[in-house]
Amino acid sequence: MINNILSLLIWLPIIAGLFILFYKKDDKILNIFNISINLIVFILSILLLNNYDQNSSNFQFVENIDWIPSLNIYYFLGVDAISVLLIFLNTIIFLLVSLYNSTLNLKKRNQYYSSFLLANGLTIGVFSALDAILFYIFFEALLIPMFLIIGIWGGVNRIYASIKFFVYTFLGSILLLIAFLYINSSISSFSVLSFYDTSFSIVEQEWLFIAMAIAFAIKIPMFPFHTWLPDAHVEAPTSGSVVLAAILLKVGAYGFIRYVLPVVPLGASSLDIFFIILSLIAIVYVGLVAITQDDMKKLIAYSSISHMGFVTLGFFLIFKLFDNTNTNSDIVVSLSGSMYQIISHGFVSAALFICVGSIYDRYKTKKISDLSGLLNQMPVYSWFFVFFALANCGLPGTSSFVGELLIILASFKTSFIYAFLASSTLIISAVYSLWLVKRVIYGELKAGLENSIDANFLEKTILFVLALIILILGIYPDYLMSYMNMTLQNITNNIIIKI
Amino acid sequence: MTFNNAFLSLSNFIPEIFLFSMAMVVLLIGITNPLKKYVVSLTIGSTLIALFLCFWGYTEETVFMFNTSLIKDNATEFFKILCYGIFLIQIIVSQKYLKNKNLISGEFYSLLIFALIGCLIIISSNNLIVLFLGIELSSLSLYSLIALNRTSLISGEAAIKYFVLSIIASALILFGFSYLYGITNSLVINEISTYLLSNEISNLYLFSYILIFIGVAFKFAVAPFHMWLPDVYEGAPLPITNFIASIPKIAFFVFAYRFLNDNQILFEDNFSKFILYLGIFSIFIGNMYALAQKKIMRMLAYSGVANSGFIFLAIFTSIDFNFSVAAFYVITYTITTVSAISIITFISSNKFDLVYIKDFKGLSSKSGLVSILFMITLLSTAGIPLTIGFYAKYLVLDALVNQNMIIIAVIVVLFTVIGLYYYLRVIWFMFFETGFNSLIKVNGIYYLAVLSIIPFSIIAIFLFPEFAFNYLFSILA
Amino acid sequence: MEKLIMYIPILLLISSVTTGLLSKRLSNVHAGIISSSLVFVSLILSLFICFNIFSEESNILYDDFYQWISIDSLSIGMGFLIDKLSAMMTVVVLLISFLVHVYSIGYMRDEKDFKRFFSYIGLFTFSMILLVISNNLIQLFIGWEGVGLVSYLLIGFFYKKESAIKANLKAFLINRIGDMFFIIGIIMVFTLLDSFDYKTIFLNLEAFDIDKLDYIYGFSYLDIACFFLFIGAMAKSAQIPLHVWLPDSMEGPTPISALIHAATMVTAGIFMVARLSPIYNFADVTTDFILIIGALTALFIGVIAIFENDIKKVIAYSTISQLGYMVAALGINAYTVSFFHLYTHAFFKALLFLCAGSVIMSLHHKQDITKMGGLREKLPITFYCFLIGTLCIIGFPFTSGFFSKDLILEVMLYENTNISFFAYSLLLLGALVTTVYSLRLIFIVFYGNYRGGDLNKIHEESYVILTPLIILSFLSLVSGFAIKIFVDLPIFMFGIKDIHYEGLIPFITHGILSPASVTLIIGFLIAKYLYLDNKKISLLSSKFLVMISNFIKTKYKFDEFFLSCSDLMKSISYHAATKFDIKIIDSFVVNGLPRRINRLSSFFRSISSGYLYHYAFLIVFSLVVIFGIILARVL
Amino acid sequence: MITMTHYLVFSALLFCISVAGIFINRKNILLLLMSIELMLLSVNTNFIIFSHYSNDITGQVFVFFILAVAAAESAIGLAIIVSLFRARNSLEINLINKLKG
Repeated sequence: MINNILSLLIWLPIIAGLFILFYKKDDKILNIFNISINLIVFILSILLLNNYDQNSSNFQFVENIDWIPSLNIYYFLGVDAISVLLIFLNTIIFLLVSLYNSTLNLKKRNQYYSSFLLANGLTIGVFSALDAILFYIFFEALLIPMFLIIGIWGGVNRIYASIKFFVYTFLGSILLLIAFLYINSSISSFSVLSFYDTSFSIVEQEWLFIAMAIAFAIKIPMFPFHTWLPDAHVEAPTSGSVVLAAILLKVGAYGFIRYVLPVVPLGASSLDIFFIILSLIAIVYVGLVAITQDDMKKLIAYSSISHMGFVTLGFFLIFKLFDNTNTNSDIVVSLSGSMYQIISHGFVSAALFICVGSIYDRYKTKKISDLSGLLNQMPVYSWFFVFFALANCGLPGTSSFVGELLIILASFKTSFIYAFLASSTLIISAVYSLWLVKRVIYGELKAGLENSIDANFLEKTILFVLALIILILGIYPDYLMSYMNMTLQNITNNIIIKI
Repeated sequence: MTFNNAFLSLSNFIPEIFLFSMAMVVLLIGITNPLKKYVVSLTIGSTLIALFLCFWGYTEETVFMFNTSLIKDNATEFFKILCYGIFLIQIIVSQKYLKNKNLISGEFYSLLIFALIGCLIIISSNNLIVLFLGIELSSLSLYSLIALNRTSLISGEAAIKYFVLSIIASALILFGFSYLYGITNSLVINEISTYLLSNEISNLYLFSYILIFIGVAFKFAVAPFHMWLPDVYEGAPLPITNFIASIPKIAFFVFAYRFLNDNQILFEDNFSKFILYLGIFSIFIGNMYALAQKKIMRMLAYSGVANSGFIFLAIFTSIDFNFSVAAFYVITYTITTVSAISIITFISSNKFDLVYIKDFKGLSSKSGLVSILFMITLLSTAGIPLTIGFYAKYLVLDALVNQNMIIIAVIVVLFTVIGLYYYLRVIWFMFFETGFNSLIKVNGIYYLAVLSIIPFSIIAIFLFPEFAFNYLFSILA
Repeated sequence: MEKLIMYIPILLLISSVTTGLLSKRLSNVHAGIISSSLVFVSLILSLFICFNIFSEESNILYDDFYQWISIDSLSIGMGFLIDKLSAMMTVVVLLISFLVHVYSIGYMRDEKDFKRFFSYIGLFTFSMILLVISNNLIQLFIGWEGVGLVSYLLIGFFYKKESAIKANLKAFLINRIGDMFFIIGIIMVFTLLDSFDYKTIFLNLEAFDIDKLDYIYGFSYLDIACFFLFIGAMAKSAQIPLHVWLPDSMEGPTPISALIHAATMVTAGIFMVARLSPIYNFADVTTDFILIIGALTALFIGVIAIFENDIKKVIAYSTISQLGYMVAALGINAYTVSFFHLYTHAFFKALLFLCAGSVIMSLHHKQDITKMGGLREKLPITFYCFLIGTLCIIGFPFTSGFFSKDLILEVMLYENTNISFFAYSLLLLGALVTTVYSLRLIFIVFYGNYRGGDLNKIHEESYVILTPLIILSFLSLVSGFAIKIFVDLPIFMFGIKDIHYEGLIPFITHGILSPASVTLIIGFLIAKYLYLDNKKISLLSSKFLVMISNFIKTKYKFDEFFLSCSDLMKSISYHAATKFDIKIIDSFVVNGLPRRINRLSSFFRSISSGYLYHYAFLIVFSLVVIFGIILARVL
Repeated sequence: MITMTHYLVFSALLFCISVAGIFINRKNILLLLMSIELMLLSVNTNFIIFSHYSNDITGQVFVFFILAVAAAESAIGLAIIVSLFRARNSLEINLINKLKG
């Protein structure tokens, strides 16, 4: 069972999701079923986390089954530390989301749950696929449940947002497919491992890099490709936004570290300056844009973009780092920073979206200008909100600080300007997060916001768990760091042997 | 000897002969009032029997019948069986619709069977005369089927348009035939192909092939020879549309296969480029027109144009593959279209005709199953993973990339993104909007079961495609 | 011993968490007692450690609690480094914190968020201790931000007051500006001496060949690093121009002003520089800069206090100017001296604030000194404590302030470079100003007659409040005599900076005869003349001086400057969001392309006529075209 | 001397004329049928020429089939036209554009 735990992780939720479509009678049973499935998946992922041997650098729990040998496509699964951690993030977020969902009153509850279960399984598939086409298939298929979630249960402009989301990401990913096909046409294999052994000419690598990077840059999203995210977030239902921010953006980042950097390092290194600049723009400019948003979800969406800017910055600094100091230690630092940022942002943004969502459930508004002084009405929520806002602006002791510190450190080693711009996030993020807090949480309670109940037990638990994780990750980061270390070393070696 | 040959041929030709006679029977009992109500069941039954006979008479080795005017091998049998299956689904699903439009009559079904036989003959013909007869048999019966709904204006119009244009097409094909005949002094297709082994390609040969394939392009509705398609889709009764969309496509694919398989012309640059650019142009036109359509059938028609473009690309890629890519694409496209049109037929087999895309509003709240089936079908047409449509597009792209035509691959892919948009539009009307027309009733477990055959097979084949690829590869090798 | 150190932060954390999370279960008094006693225990521990440190020479406790991050080359630990500096700082912090805890039990008793308050100050003390005992820069930064966070929370303690939540946002953001540079400075130090750990840093620094430093625009790398670090300190220790947050921070409860905004947190900057003094020794340009900033702050912010009417704000401004003194001392590398002033100032400034608090309380939260007066009889104990505080701050002989401030001036004079002389003169004027505003305060508040209405309702507060005052006044009086310790206080791992000092008696005599006492007398006369006897000086009403005083009353327009900065930021953000992000990227490109494609497609649709002969013609036409092309190719 | 090429050109011209007849004629549908017939006849001439020059009879067999089919075609064509006329009492081609776009 432990040998094909990955298949179990992928297919259990998917099958459960399809099964749940045919049952629509009793909500309570639906809740219990949904939560228990997610719980089982979560427990499985804990098993994965424990049984993974962090001292070996190669892929583990490998399953390699003939699927379409005539097209060299194999059902090839396997995980290294980053996949394991992302799968863990995924399962825990989906568990919390399923808990949160059971508090809502929904139309078409069974379809809602089934889309989430499908998304859960498919995401795990994305993180554990080692065959490019398999990855691509999961990557694409993941769009469908999200599309339905946003489109069916979304807000007023849901159709616009969902179509934009679907078509935009599809546009990106289809170039990815071409890139994969091209690689396959020269090495006649789709396995990631053989991707790592390829050696293309620099021009080829540049083109491949562009094709793949656009796909993932749209997914993350990076600066010029980011406009779908705020719309999607604003229109999506709360749980949808949570999944979108906590998981789907990570898929893009994962794509970078798994399929772009080690496969076409030369192309990446010759074009990295653009991506560094874009990341810095994302950090500074998008952060600035976030400040005056009046819609809380939009604000958090923009802040997510600027945080993901840190991730991409960490990814693309590595080549300059390598040029400066021909050691791979700095590269590992930078990559660890990015990975840590990915994971931490997963929790922080999820928590913030849950807070906003619960405010929305109570007051039916996400507009900052309609809210004020919630602290008087619902203290528990408000304190959690304040905490997560502080976490969002990278307060030391919370998880977000670690990643930012490491990435600023790495960026300083490449150039002072990068470090300066990157660290300006300390100010900008503080401005948008705390100004939000000032306007929404503090102050006198606005008239008409009375008679709303504070967090119920379930919501308290969810928020508390998230807060706890964020604190632990902030106070004792070394666990994850050492967990990822071997893998990142390995990836770094894969990169630098080619440049 | 001759007798022997004739006997063998007849024995191998039993299914068609049976079907033919049954068509007559259907026609007869159609006019006799008491038996009229058995028409449908008789048609279904006879098709089933023919299908069974086809299985029964299945043989591995290639057989030439009626001294090489007909051929029977794995490919023909496979495609015939496919045609039978599709035909069955269509007539089963269309009953209610026809009853409502009171089109159920002996001549309707017999004509339908004749059209089918025409296509079967095209599939199995190895001689230009027989081929021509097959084409004409199917098209003649289709003209009259389209016009059969005398009350409606548009079906007459559709009929006349289809009539005139497809005769031009047949004439072009015939013209090509005549030149081929002139060059090779033979009406046997594989002789025509083997002619090139001894002599090199003359311009006349090239021209005749281009004439023939313009005809084929017309039958596939590849732009710029596509204009008849949307009108026919809109004008004809849905079951007929369903037929026209599917079975002739298969037949003409086999036609193309016969003419191009191990034929040097495919390596002639002018010819292959002709196919390629026709395909790209068709993808462009199809998607661009489909984007602005308001009526579901026209949209499907134009998406069909785009897909035919893909089919031509697939045929083009057969230069260094064999035809399995093209065959896979054709099959995929055909069954998805059949599924789509069948679902539309099923939905609009009530008082209310489902004409506009916006009529799909809130279908999901009315019947989740139907809407999910339709979604699967559309996604397959768009080529999203989890459906075989993905493999179809994937194989074409793969072939293009392997021939280092990356730019073309990218262009094509970008058009598929446009395509995705108008499929999503239907999906959003089904799932995201509310307020479904109350006249429409979607029920009948029997119909739903039939309808769900194709979508489920779409998913199933996606999950386990290997055997399908291998099989096609083997039969078309 | 090491074990004991670990307990201090743990205890503080426990006090914070219990009062914070168990707020439903606990009653106010219990919560107060629990947390105060916990702080008290840790105070005892710290005293024990302190004595242990001072008992034998050059005894340094150094260890890691645990490894925070270790990525092969990079490794950061959470740990402690206790030398004399941090030991004494710990004692000071815990002592003041304890007293403030006790005071708060009385002061905050009828606040509904009493326990939240105690959990905050618990957390504050925790992070302050984290900062002080830290053995590496990252932990320092964590504590640094931690105290900033708590000050943010506490300034906004009365979260319904618009002014309070404005002030706390302002405080946090300005501190963030500092922190941004601070973190860059830390990273610069790291990249040069590749470690965050003090020990390693200083060892590498010794090993480092200073001539090999690379220069950027004539500033050495270390100069720039120290400069960035110091900007962090400027924000934290409220130096010009980043001082603007401190006066507003008086929106918080008064005990907080005593603990955070006078005694401990604001001195974190000083402590940091003292801690990193080995590096600062190499940064000559930056130290000059520090000196100037300190001196300017000491004088010009002091001047504002003269025109201020809010009792707490007056003390706040005086705090800033006193910090200016310390910073100035840092500017001439006299770290121990400045630390001495830090230590004395902690006591008497806390004392002043707490006294002010008790005054405010007995006047039912009135803070405007123009509404006070003649409280001497009604609040005798408070008055005497306040008097002692004032004497200390104006540096009256034999009080603690006298020792520390005179020592600073002495050292400044002794340095004799041009800059140090300039600074000296500024500081001297600053001493004068200090005298004036401090005496003004005491004259206006406690002398004259009451201007606030009925005097009889006013009475002393309970002893919970008064005892800390008494203790503090005692400490403020005597703490100065510890001068010897500070004068030969060794900076970690480095020798003692030789300071011109020949023992207590000569120092005192010399101090009394120094210009400082002259300024004292002049200041006293001016204050008496203006505020006690309320005489008008015609000179002061001359146009020029009025203009100057009006300018001073505007607080040199620093607030306006920062306000306009924030407005600029907002407008940039607004325009970026609406004009660029929505208009250009989204509408024009992302949605614009599909829109155009859609238009094209409907155009195509409109041109297809549906006539049979058009169809036929199109077929024939394309036939011709195809044949034409192919003919052209073959022929 | 008339060679095979002349005949071929002739039939090609015939074909072109008939095609032109289809899209130049904008009045009456019946004319369409005639030009269609002409089209098929041009093909027939082709076949006859080829079979004559390469004295091989099969081509002429083909011609008979084509003639038969052409007859059937025109029959069905007329039938459609009749039903069309029933529906809208005119054979104007200009009116046949309900289906477009």
